[in-house]
Amino acid sequence: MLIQVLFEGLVMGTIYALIAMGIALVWGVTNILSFSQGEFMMLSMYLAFYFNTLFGLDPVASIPLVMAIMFLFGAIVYKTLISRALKGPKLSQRLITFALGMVITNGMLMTVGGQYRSIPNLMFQGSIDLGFLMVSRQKLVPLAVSLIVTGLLFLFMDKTKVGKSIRATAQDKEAAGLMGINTENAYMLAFGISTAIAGAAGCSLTYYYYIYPAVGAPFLIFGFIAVCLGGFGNIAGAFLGGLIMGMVDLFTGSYLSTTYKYLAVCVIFMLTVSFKPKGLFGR
Amino acid sequence: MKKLLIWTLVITMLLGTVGCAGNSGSSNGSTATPAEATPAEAEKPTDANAEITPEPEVVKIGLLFPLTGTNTQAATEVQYMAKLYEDAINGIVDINLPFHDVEGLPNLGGAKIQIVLGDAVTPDIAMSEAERLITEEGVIGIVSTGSANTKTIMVPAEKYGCIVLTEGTSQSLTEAEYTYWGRSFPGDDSFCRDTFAFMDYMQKEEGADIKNVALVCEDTEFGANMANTLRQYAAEYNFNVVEDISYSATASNVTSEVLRLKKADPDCIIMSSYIADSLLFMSTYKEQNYFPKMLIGQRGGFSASDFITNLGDASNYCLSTARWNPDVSGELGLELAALFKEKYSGGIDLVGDVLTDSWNIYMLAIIANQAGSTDPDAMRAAMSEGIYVDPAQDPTGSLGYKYAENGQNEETSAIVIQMMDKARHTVYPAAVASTECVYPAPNWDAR
Amino acid sequence: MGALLEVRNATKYFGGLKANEDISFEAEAGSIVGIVGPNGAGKTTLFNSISRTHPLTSGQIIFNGEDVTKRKPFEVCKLGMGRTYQIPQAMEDMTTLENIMVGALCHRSSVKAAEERAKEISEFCDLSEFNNATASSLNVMQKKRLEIARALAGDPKLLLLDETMAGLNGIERTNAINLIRKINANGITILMIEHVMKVVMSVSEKVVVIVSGRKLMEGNPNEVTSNPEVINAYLGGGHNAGCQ
Amino acid sequence: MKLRASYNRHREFLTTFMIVMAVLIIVPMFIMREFAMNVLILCTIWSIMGIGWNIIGGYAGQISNGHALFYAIGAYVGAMTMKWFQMTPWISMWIGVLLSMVIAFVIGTPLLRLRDHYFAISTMALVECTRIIFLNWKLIGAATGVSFFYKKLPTWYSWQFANKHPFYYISLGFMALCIILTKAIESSKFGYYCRAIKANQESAESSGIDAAKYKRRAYMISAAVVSVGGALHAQYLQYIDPAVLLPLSNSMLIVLVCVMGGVGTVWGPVLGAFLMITINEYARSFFVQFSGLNLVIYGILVIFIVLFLPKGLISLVKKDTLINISRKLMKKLRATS
Repeated sequence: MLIQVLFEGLVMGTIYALIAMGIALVWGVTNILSFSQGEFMMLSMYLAFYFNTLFGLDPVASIPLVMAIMFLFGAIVYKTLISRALKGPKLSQRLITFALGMVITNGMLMTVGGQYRSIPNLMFQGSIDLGFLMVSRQKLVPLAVSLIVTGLLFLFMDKTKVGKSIRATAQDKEAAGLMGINTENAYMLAFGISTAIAGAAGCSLTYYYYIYPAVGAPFLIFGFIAVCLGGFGNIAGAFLGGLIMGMVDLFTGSYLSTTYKYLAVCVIFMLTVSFKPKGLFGR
Repeated sequence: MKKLLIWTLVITMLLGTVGCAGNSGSSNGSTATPAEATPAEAEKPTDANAEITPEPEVVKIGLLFPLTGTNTQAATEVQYMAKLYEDAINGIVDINLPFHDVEGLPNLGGAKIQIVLGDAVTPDIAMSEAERLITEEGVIGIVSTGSANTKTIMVPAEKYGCIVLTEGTSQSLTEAEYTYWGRSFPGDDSFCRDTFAFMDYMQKEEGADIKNVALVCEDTEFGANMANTLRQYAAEYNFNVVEDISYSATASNVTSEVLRLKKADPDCIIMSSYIADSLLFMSTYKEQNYFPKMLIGQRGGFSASDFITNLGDASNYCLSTARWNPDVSGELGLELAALFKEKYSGGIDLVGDVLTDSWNIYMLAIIANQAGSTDPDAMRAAMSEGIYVDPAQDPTGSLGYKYAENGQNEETSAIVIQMMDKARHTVYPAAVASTECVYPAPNWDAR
Repeated sequence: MGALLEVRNATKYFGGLKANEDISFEAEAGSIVGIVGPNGAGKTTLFNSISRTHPLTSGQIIFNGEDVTKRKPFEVCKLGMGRTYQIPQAMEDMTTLENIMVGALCHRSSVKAAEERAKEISEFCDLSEFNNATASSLNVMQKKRLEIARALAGDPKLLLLDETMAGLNGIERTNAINLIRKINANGITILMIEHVMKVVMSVSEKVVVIVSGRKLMEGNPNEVTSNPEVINAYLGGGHNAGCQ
Repeated sequence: MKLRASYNRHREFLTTFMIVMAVLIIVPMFIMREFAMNVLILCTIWSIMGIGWNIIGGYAGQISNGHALFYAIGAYVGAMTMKWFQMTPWISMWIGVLLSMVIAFVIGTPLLRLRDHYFAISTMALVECTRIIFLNWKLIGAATGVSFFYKKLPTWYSWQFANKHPFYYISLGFMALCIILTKAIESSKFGYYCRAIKANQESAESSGIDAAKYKRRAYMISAAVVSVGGALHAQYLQYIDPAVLLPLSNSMLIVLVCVMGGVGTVWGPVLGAFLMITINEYARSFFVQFSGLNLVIYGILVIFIVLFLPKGLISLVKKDTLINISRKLMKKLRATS
């Protein structure tokens, strides 16, 4: 059972991490706490669902497409709302994302209704029984996607010029501006990328979770906690934070109490920040 | 500033004492129960109507369901059903339901039915909406669901006098001594009793060996109450509870819950879950390639239409307690279900909870009609006497409607259904059963 | 008069990096002491250690005969040590007057009295025309004066001025110098960082030269300017010992 | 003499206060629609919560996303004391206030060290913890919640009236007190210090402000006020359970009413609450058949306010408008007499 729990913890961890990284990116670059991340994920879950029902695309196959769409969507959202809000006080930046989330959720509720949906004919199904470990293909997908996306994100941030410019902007907007980096674009890119990540998260989540307009909310808070646990706007931190949460979640759930598993997550988080106010890996 | 704080305290204290004093002296009148106090009020549309025209043109019935938030599907389906009923009463569709042959409600001068919606996403909003429905819309009664919501809905309902029929199953409702509250179908208590009675029956008649049960209940109002009642009856019917899990309904995963169950390996798992989490549980069982010999859901997710539409054949062998199933009330039930699916719901099957929830609309109409007035007290009196519904015209197949002092209809009982090839079949009690219960359920790989 | 401020072997490490090492000097009550040194010599670090913005690695700060090494910033402020920042730290969305009032409230509990005092101070630092303007609307020079005003409003015994002159033109600079003289005339001891030598020389009785985290020397302006090491250090530091 | 002086100092506030209160007292006397009264009551309750949050979030600039915690504490203390000892809210409310102040003190000490987003998220996490604990705490009714619906008790004692007006005036009274409290804080040393901390913590500390202490104090006061709001709401609902009191949306709504009105202002939260709640309630009743539309509208409204009125609705109201109005009225009266 221990190995099973470890494995499942890893899976959940990577899923949390995937959501967390999106938040971390926006936070790190634009210093906005994005409450709409969960709703972006929900949107992309619906996208994946409709691609499947209309064109028979498997969620995995539709990931690039969905990511592209979500990137555009994110960029538009940034241009129309966020960039304006950035001029205002910090609080209104946070609230605008919250309100946006509200609009998206209920907009979906109005248009597609509150029915619970799932994708019937998935490409990867069933489980592989290794005796000591039961590996479910449906969970391997999020795991794989998360790892790949993380890898790509790191490469992008470290190797490419754009990524560097984003990081520079995150470090010090003024300086970056003086160095001739178009910080506005960097911000927009960062936001777009984070929504794209939400897209990937959404697609892979359809593999084991159900689709309904309010699906984003429960994942959001875990995303936040993971980011904070990891440390300020630090993507690697967010990833590790996510992993830790997944482990805590599964271990308390399986060995101590299912009732208090999220309590444990929150408590551990709060203890961490009260001793390390900038999170585990915070600068 | 400290000073000011102190002053604030002092002033409020004074206010308080004055308030109490003033009350104890003068306003014995106002200390009367809200119910009594209400007639004195100027604005009470129901009364107003009653005075002007004793038989209103149209009788409004309030429908308080969650229209936003996470559980909106049931509300949507109930609305479809309500439409069907309206048409039936107003003679647009021809199906053998009460009043289908007459225009509107005979004893109320042929008054038509009109449904007024309210959003009951959380108890506080539910209360606000109930206020609106009663005082603004002047509904003669409210149909609601969910125990937590009903508790706040009852506050204005008791205050202004307005009948509330709800399928919130919680014990706490029957214990609350409401005047205007009624429940036409079983509550937690009888659902839980029948669950174990059924398992007992399976043991005795079918020779099923069920000893160890596991309780899996979500951790809000619904689940917590079920858990308490289930434990109590488990002891009574001496089954031993090997695992007692309470989990969060908005969980991001239920893997650890399932792993625990797998470890405990009970003969029967009894689940009280909402739709999202019940689906999540099912898929997780499948992942872990684990399925108990018997799995009984306590309505909730298991009696929602989404359950089968999402799981398809994966839903086979799942049992659930229920209030109604198309096959229990013979021809009429099936006819109604068919009509609903074809004309009203756009292909969604008619499930027990939707029928019963919406049947309360019909009940209110029948009650008002029998009482011959929309006055809440008259209606309540009629409810206590017992409401007559021609069995031939009653799709719910209830034995009768006689509401006890605590509001519970005494002449109703629960059934147990089993899901097989995308349909629900009644398996208990034997009297109404349409098929045998398949036991034990095969594991996933053996299907 | 004895020493108002006494710094004993102040040493500050940031991780492995030695910002200050074993710096000791005294500031006589009522005097003006200048701290000079090339950029990155650790002047501001020393200031932060004195005003307790960050703790010392080792060494002692004796203020007004009391060891304040372990005190918190707001405590030393209450004891009568006011400071300004190299990059002005105004309370942007409050008005100028309110900024000064915050300082004044340090020793007054009544807002009204604080307001009176603040008015005087802003008069004294000729900021009164901006009293009702938000701090964010002031220019750098005005902000620097605002900082001095806020520090003064707390009736300090000792005033720490961090690069008050940097980026000021001739006239502004003379105004500033006059202001400093005026303040000192009210018996307030002043400890100022500058690397514009001329200013320091013109006002201060004692100059402490810090080069790469160590005290190179201290003495009166003439001694300092005539000291070859100092000049060398400045030139070495790529700076012009004379005045920009 | 002294009074006169202080009157002059706060002339604008006092006139505004008088006028607003006069309106809020007189107008409802002619409102006979219970639903309208219901909305008004919710407005007053939420303004109290907004005011409470405003003290820590608006003045001291520590953006807490977890004030539902104190709302819940206030509500639960009210509910439990009523259920166990049938204690009158007039008294139990103050127990709630004390309790939340104590709790605010305890959790404030570690949490207030955190800066902006960290503080926000840890307060959110805190609420989540409380929710889970309350859901499973048998003593206080766990998930079943607490319903306390007593017909027997005298109405002025139990606050369970046959009609809405008395309750409205009670909560209006508390709202008035909270407004005065805010004003007092704003124009006190404490208020200045809070704003200084919000504006620039470092320089605040270097000008003699014990930031930690003042932040904690602000947190405690705001907790107290919010718990008053909670107590009122509980008494109004007469049923509470963790699912009602402690979802994220409640914490956000508390922030929302305040920000919509205008943070760091005396009247902001009140204005915000009255507007947002009214719109929300009526939007719901109008668009109820398209489930969700009301919230979409609400959300869009918020976005617009945030974008085009970053200082909140209060920035639409000019300084001493009401004074001028009152002056005009006075003139008219003189003219007529």
